[in-house]
Amino acid sequence: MDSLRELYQEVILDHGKNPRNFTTPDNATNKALGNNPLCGDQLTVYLKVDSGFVEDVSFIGHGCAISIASASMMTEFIKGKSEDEIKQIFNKFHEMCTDEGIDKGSIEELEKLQVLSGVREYPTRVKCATLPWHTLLAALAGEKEVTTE
Amino acid sequence: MDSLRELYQEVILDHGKNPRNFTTPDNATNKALGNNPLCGDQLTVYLKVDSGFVEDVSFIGHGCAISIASASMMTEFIKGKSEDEIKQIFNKFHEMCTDEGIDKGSIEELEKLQVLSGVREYPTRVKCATLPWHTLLAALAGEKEVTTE
Amino acid sequence: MMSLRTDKDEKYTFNVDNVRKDFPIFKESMNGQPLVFLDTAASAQKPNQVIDSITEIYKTEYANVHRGLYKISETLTAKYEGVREIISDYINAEHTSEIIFTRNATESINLVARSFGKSFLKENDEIILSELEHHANIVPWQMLREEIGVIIKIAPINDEGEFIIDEFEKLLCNRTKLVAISHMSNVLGSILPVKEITRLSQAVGAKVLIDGCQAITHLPVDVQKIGCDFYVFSGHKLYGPSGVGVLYAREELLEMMPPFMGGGDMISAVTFEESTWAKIPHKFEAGTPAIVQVIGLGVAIEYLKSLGLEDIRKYEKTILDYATQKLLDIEGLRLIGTAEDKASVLSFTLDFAHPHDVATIIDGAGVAVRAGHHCAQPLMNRMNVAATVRASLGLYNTEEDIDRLVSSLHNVSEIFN
Amino acid sequence: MMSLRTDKDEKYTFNVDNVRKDFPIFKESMNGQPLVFLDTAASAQKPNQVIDSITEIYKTEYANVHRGLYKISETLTAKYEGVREIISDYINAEHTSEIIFTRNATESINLVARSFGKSFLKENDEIILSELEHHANIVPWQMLREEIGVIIKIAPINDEGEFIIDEFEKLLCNRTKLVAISHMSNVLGSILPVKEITRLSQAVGAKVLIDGCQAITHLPVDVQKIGCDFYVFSGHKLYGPSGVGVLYAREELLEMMPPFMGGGDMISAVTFEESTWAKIPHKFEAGTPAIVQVIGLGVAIEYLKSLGLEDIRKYEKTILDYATQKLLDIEGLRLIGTAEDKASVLSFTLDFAHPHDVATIIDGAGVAVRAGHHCAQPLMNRMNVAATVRASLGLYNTEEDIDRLVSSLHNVSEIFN
Ligand SMILES: Cc1ncc(COP(=O)(O)O)c(C=O)c1O
Ligand SMILES: Cc1ncc(COP(=O)(O)O)c(C=O)c1O
Repeated sequence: MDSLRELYQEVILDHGKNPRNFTTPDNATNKALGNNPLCGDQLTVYLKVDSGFVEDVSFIGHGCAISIASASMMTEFIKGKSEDEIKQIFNKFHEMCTDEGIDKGSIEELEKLQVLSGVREYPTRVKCATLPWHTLLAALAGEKEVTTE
Repeated sequence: MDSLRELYQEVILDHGKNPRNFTTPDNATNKALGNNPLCGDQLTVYLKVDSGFVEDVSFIGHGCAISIASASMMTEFIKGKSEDEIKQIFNKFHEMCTDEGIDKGSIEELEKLQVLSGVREYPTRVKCATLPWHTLLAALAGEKEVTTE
Repeated sequence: MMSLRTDKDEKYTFNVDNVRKDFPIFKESMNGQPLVFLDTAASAQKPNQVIDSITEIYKTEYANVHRGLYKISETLTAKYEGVREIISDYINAEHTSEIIFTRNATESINLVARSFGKSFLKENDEIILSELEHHANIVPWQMLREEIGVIIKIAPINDEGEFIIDEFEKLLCNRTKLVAISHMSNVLGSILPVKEITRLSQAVGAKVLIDGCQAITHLPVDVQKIGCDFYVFSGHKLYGPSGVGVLYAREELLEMMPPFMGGGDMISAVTFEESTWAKIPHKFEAGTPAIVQVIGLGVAIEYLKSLGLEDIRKYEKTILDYATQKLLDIEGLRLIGTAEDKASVLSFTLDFAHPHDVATIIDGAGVAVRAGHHCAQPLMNRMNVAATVRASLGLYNTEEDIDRLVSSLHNVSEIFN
Repeated sequence: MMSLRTDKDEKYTFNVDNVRKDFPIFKESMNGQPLVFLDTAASAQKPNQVIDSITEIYKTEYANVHRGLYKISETLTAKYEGVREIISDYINAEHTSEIIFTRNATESINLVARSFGKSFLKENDEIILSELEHHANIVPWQMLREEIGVIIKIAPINDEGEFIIDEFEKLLCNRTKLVAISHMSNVLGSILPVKEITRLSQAVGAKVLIDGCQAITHLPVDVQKIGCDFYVFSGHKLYGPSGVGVLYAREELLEMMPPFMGGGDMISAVTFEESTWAKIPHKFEAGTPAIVQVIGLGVAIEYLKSLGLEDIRKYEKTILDYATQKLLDIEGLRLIGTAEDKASVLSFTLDFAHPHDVATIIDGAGVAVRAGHHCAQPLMNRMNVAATVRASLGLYNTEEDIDRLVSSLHNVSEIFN
């Protein structure tokens, strides 16, 4: 149960149950749909991008606690950041979720996103945590849809 | 080696090497081609049938010692017999080749064809012994070709 | 654990404790807990009888089959071909040549779609499927539609997950050329009235394919009684090895159908100009078959027969009933699939946790279930869920397994509530 | 028995006595004699390493792969997918997604004929085969010809059984769309110049499929060096389990090709209106795969690597040379297939006995060979024989096996002369 408690921390359960920025805006400049056909999770990420900065971000969709919480925390974290910064964060986040040997110091900048590092112990759940981020990157790149398998 | 000696008796080797009635006649009324795709054996049986009696019979083709010997002995045995007699002989012959529990007395009428009973111990070789007979029956029935598998 | 007590005058010898000893996997643990395996609908565990037969063949009897003129090849060929008899006996086929070996049920259906469908159906002919089909019984027909323009119609189910025979009847017409329907749903457990479906379909001249993947494990199957033209299933769900499936088809159809794949063993003669096909069943088995797996499947069936098929069914029913009752006691649990006639599968959702999260959490307690769409996305849409948790039963499951499932679901509730 | 001695400065550790201990079948007898197995070209025997891995999985680790959200399913999925790496490493593919699992080589070729051939070839496009092809590499193309009207041309071989590259070159033209050729003949042992064939074919814009069924067991295979577009083989000839084959295809082609069969695992999303395909390699693997057999094949390859591939080749060559010499000493024996570049297969006829009779008689002495057309009837016609006896070698064969073969052939001569 220990690694489960680690996975399902309070913060995650909270974001899973009460996702922030869970809304369809009407002034989005970019949007993308993310699918995880393994479990049927589907998220749409909406962005308002202005001169390379994400001014606003929100999402809707359905999925497991991990993917919803990850999406919710992502929206809080990236708002106001530049595209370049976001790509760097994506890489760090991805590394945190998949790299067992990662050094704690190197992901400090992810701040409270670190609570999601528990997925490392659950290879099949990594996709749940990263789906919103893949969708975000697709939206930034102007793609309409992304599927993770 | 005992059952092999039983299979490859002198008579069989002799007929295998020097098949009787191994010729293409020009007055055949019936003929059929028999194939055994398992080993590539091919025989053509020619008949001269007159009012229900096989007046003449011959064959050509290539095959293993067993199938050639069986064909050769068959031609000697059936010459002059009626179609009905031949069908009965076929049944007996088939029984002799396949039925382990067969009673020796019941195949006495096959006379020297009995030397072929050794194939019983070699399930994959039964087809070799019966191929000429299947071809004969096909020829009698007016069929052109028969394949045993 | 338990063994089932019944009226004394009924001969009932099924003893699950003994049965479990035949399945070595139950000595294993998962995540530090004794394994509770509730995923038989995906693939069943294997008894020692099957495993040992595989080992034995590879160690002492192995050779390629067909065309071998030496002892071990002849012996193994006889065993391989003998399984056609075991299977035709098990499903009561009329001829052993009606049993074709494939990799899995999916290949069996694709074989029918391509060989029968492509040759005997044409544009605007209609195929009827049901709302609860597995992707294996949907996608091959869509590929056929893509190729030759057939029309696919969908027979509906009700909210309980029952096939609605009246609605089905309305879809039938003289354009209906094929009806392809599950015998039992892999998600809902519903058992479909396949005999009635077959009768109605054949009355309008349609052929009938039954996907027996789930049914074969839990129900008596008599293809002649059903009257169907095709019946398919996979060996691995029937306690047999992975890598082997079965297609039953009526002889008369197999004779008409062109081969599916070309190669060795399925030909009679080959020249570069032309090839001629072997007789059935070999016409449909190209190349070296799954020799050892076929024989292992035969052993699995013999094993089931030795336990007594009727007794297995009765026992499984008691566990299904027990599980149904225990699950319904859990607050916030919704059972998906409540057909009157059902077997061995329990799909559900919890209103406080996503199926994916449920599976992960109870895996931590050693309980193996499946979560997701179970290769039946259209059915998920019909039932208005994105995913379910599915606990599916085999003959080795016990009331204790169900208790462990239930208590692990309480863990989920603890974490989420 | 023997172990091979070489120059001291060469690291050479292959010891056939030890290797034979890994193969339990050699403890068996056939017809009262220790088994001499000379039919590896039909199917190879299996080492304990492979057999034990199969047993182990069924006993302690079995579950369906993909989509399982519990530990044992995740672990087995990782093992299953890991075999793609083992194989892509073994044949030096560029990407693991270029490795598709099938039932056997026959299915691999049918997959290419149907998915690639049907989609990218059209009427009057030309396919070139060689005179020495196995039926598996003839019939699928004839079926394609039947369906879409391609033209099949045949590249000749000479009397030794060697591919005549000059004659082949004359057949190539801008209508040539596919060249499908064996890497090594299953009847003659000839090794074909596949790299040169590929280069010439691709120069006129044709794609190249290499049937590596025999080559994979005896030669180093480097698909990138060959440069071919498709490479196929069967696991059971590579000391792996029955029921699994491989298709290698270049990623770019796999991306373009439509799926072969439809069903679970090969889709991304399904509705009744439309389905979308999974990414490669899964797009080509419909339904529950031959899970345990795939993993067993991985173990077989690891086993071969542990023995040292170069050492195996060298050892096999010494036995081939020994056998060739001993057979040629037999009066009335005609060796069919005397290519300069050949491996591990000896086909022959005796002028005093039919191959079928030979096989039966030497079976009585415990010697397993094959007799017949070896699924290569057109080649039989070319070599002007109805059938041959074929002794084919594996890494476990010894000089003693050859001596036993030779002495059993003397039995034949005794009976017939
Ligand atoms: C050269 C060649 N190609 C294809 C095959 C067919 O292999 P499989 O029967 O395993 O599909 C074989 C073996 O029989 C072969 O030797
Ligand atoms: C009802 C049903 N049909 C078809 C299949 C496909 O079986 P397989 O994957 O063994 O081909 C399954 C199992 O997954 C099933 O449950």
